[in-house]
Amino acid sequence: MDGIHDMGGMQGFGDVRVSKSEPPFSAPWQGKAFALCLLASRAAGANVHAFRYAVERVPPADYLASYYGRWLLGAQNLLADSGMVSAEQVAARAARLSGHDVAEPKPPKPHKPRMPSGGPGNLRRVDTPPAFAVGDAVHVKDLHPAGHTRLPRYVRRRTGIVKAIQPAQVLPDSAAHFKGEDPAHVYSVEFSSRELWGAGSEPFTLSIDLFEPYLEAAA
Amino acid sequence: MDGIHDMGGMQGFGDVRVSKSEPPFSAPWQGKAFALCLLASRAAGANVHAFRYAVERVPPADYLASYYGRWLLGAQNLLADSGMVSAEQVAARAARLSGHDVAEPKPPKPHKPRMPSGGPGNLRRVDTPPAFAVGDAVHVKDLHPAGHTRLPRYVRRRTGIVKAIQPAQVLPDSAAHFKGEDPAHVYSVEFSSRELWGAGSEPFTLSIDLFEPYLEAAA
Amino acid sequence: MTGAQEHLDPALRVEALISLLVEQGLIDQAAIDDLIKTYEQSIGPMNGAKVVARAWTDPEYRERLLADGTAAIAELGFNGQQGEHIVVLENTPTVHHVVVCTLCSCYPWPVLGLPPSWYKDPAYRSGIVREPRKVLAQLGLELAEGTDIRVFDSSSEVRYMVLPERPAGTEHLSEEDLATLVTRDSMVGVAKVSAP
Amino acid sequence: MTGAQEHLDPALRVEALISLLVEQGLIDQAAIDDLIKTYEQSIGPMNGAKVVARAWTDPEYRERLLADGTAAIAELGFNGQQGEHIVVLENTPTVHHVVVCTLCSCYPWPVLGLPPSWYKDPAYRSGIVREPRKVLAQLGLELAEGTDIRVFDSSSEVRYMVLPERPAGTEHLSEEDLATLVTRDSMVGVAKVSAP
Repeated sequence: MDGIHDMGGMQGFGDVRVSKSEPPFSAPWQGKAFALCLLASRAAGANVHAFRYAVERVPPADYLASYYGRWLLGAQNLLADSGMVSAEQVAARAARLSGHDVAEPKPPKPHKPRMPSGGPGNLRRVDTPPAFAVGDAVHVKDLHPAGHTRLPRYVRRRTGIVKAIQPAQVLPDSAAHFKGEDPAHVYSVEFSSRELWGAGSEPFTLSIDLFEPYLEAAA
Repeated sequence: MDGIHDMGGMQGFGDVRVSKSEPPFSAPWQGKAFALCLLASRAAGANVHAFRYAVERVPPADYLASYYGRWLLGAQNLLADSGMVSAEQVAARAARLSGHDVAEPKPPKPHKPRMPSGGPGNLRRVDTPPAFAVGDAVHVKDLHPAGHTRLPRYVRRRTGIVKAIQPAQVLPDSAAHFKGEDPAHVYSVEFSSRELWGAGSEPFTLSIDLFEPYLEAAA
Repeated sequence: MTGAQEHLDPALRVEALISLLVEQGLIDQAAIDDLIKTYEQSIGPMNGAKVVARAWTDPEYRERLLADGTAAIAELGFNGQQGEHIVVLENTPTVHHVVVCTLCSCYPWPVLGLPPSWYKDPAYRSGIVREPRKVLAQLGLELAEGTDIRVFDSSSEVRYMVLPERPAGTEHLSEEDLATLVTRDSMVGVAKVSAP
Repeated sequence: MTGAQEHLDPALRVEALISLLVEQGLIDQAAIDDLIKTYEQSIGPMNGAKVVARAWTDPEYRERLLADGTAAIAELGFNGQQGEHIVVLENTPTVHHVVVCTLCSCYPWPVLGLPPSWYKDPAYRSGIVREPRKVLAQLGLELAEGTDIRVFDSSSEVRYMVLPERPAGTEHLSEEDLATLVTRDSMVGVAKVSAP
């Protein structure tokens, strides 16, 4: 989905604010949120892609409000998706914890998704040889899937050069929806800043890891 | 600028909420905000492009929070740009209006921009003939100006057909910065949904008015 | 900008801005009141409805309206800010136009007044140029299979107004009665007009 | 989602979620406490600093690190979640690498711990892939004219860590002393390492 999370190259967010050193969690609730999200994600299928997609679906204004805030809303989406906990249960429990004597709704019916897995983690063996070699010019397809993808808008329709072939991996576009692992070759593709942002841009290169289904041979 | 305002085709904002009838202003402050913004914009140079650009620079989270809220922050940007009112003055005045006895800062030094104008409004005569004719295939340039533009991301690098030549107009990209009117021909360009969003999209056409400097002849 | 300024209640921010600008003599309170009154009472979709009713009952007016919207609309006395050049798009049983401004909230004020909240909402601005059929359905309009959908993004100073189809069974109605049927939503292209 | 749910204080939302999941036996409180403790105490940039100091003092280790980051890092006992495949990028006087995750907040946890707030901030995520020189300057790093800047966007499960330049004047320092000089920011590529 082309959501608020896909912010590479967006403007208007202001200057980056430095923090030379900071604790891992700047408030106790953030540590709890981090741990809860990891554990909830494990309980809901240990699918990092599904968790990312759940965070991407947080409404944009809430997404921008705070980091662990959007993680929590993402975890809640993920738990609701699999029928483990409903949003209504969370609201009711929060009210009760705040001292309000509200009724708690019936829990939803769990329908935890199952997906056959080729093993732990995301690195996989792919028996077909890679379609592209280091040095090849590749063109990024203009894909606009409704669901999860790791193909950001700012590289679509651009042409770059394969600089490295990375280990093949579970395809996020499929796995995030528990549709299967569909392992694919992954390429580090390098683009000139001019190709991404036009003639007036700062000179630099941008390297990004793109899954084989995102790419085609450059014309 | 590629800001939060450039949201054509973004996903994740949820369903559109219907309002079969609603008053022009749903609260008194909104009417005041509307009138204030129009009048402040007139006082700051009567430049609708500068006002739009001022709204585009509102931080994304504030931009999404409310419509007249972002108009007010935009008006405040515009007034600050021309040294008419500073953000600090607004904060101090708001505090005083809330009953806090704070000191008011010195007003800034006004430096109201001046721009020679070819007349009222935005329609202009352009003596050079239009570069494109109805029926021509045109390709949208991949421009990424740091400032104001009316070329949204979702049509860049796409090819469409000129369906109408509209009256020539002040170029927003220049005028928003008080750099001059630079009048340009304007074309209604039609794109297929497939060209914009790929093979799986709903079938429809999208027409958008594009200024001549945004376009080149399709290859 | 400090946090304090960022998080002012807009109802307070507007009072502060008005207070400062009035004090400097840059604006006056009467002008504020006039503008509010004008857009609350005189400029609104009742204007566009008169244009539509005239076009439905006067074939020559309809032709002028489609050929030069600005001039034909001015014949009824409507013009001004955000209406420098108005193009009228005619909906038919097979072709459906719908209007948006993805970049801000451009809207033909002289004929429709100020836009409703859904028109200014990110959900509409982002969605109608990508999935118009789905978004129109959310707004209550289910278009027939095969309808030629044409979305217009108002990115220049051209303003678009939709001329909706005249509903069947209204042959006996006067121009004045017809005008009362024409809704704001039908002139943006997110609804059809129904017979009474 | 109702408004009430949308606007819960996150500190309350997390308590509600924990309470519900613990009650259902889906998670346990001890696991929460363990995770917090691990990322507060055991996993952090002090791990990456040891890798860097080793690479600075052991040329053969440096070669292994650049050839197969994951294996060389595992030699020092660091591996696990968000570190399945780590690629090390070597900064030199003429080539400067900097790492981002534009789509979320991917970061090499086993060597750097959890990312700092600026890394997760929209300003960094949006800006570093478009105006890296300007963003690095905001973070306090002014790069020499002509530096070959290479930005890496972590969009797959590959994780990137920067091997910063060893500062001049540190020839006499031990590996342990060198490790204390290596900052988190230098291993993301937004700072250089300074001599003490």
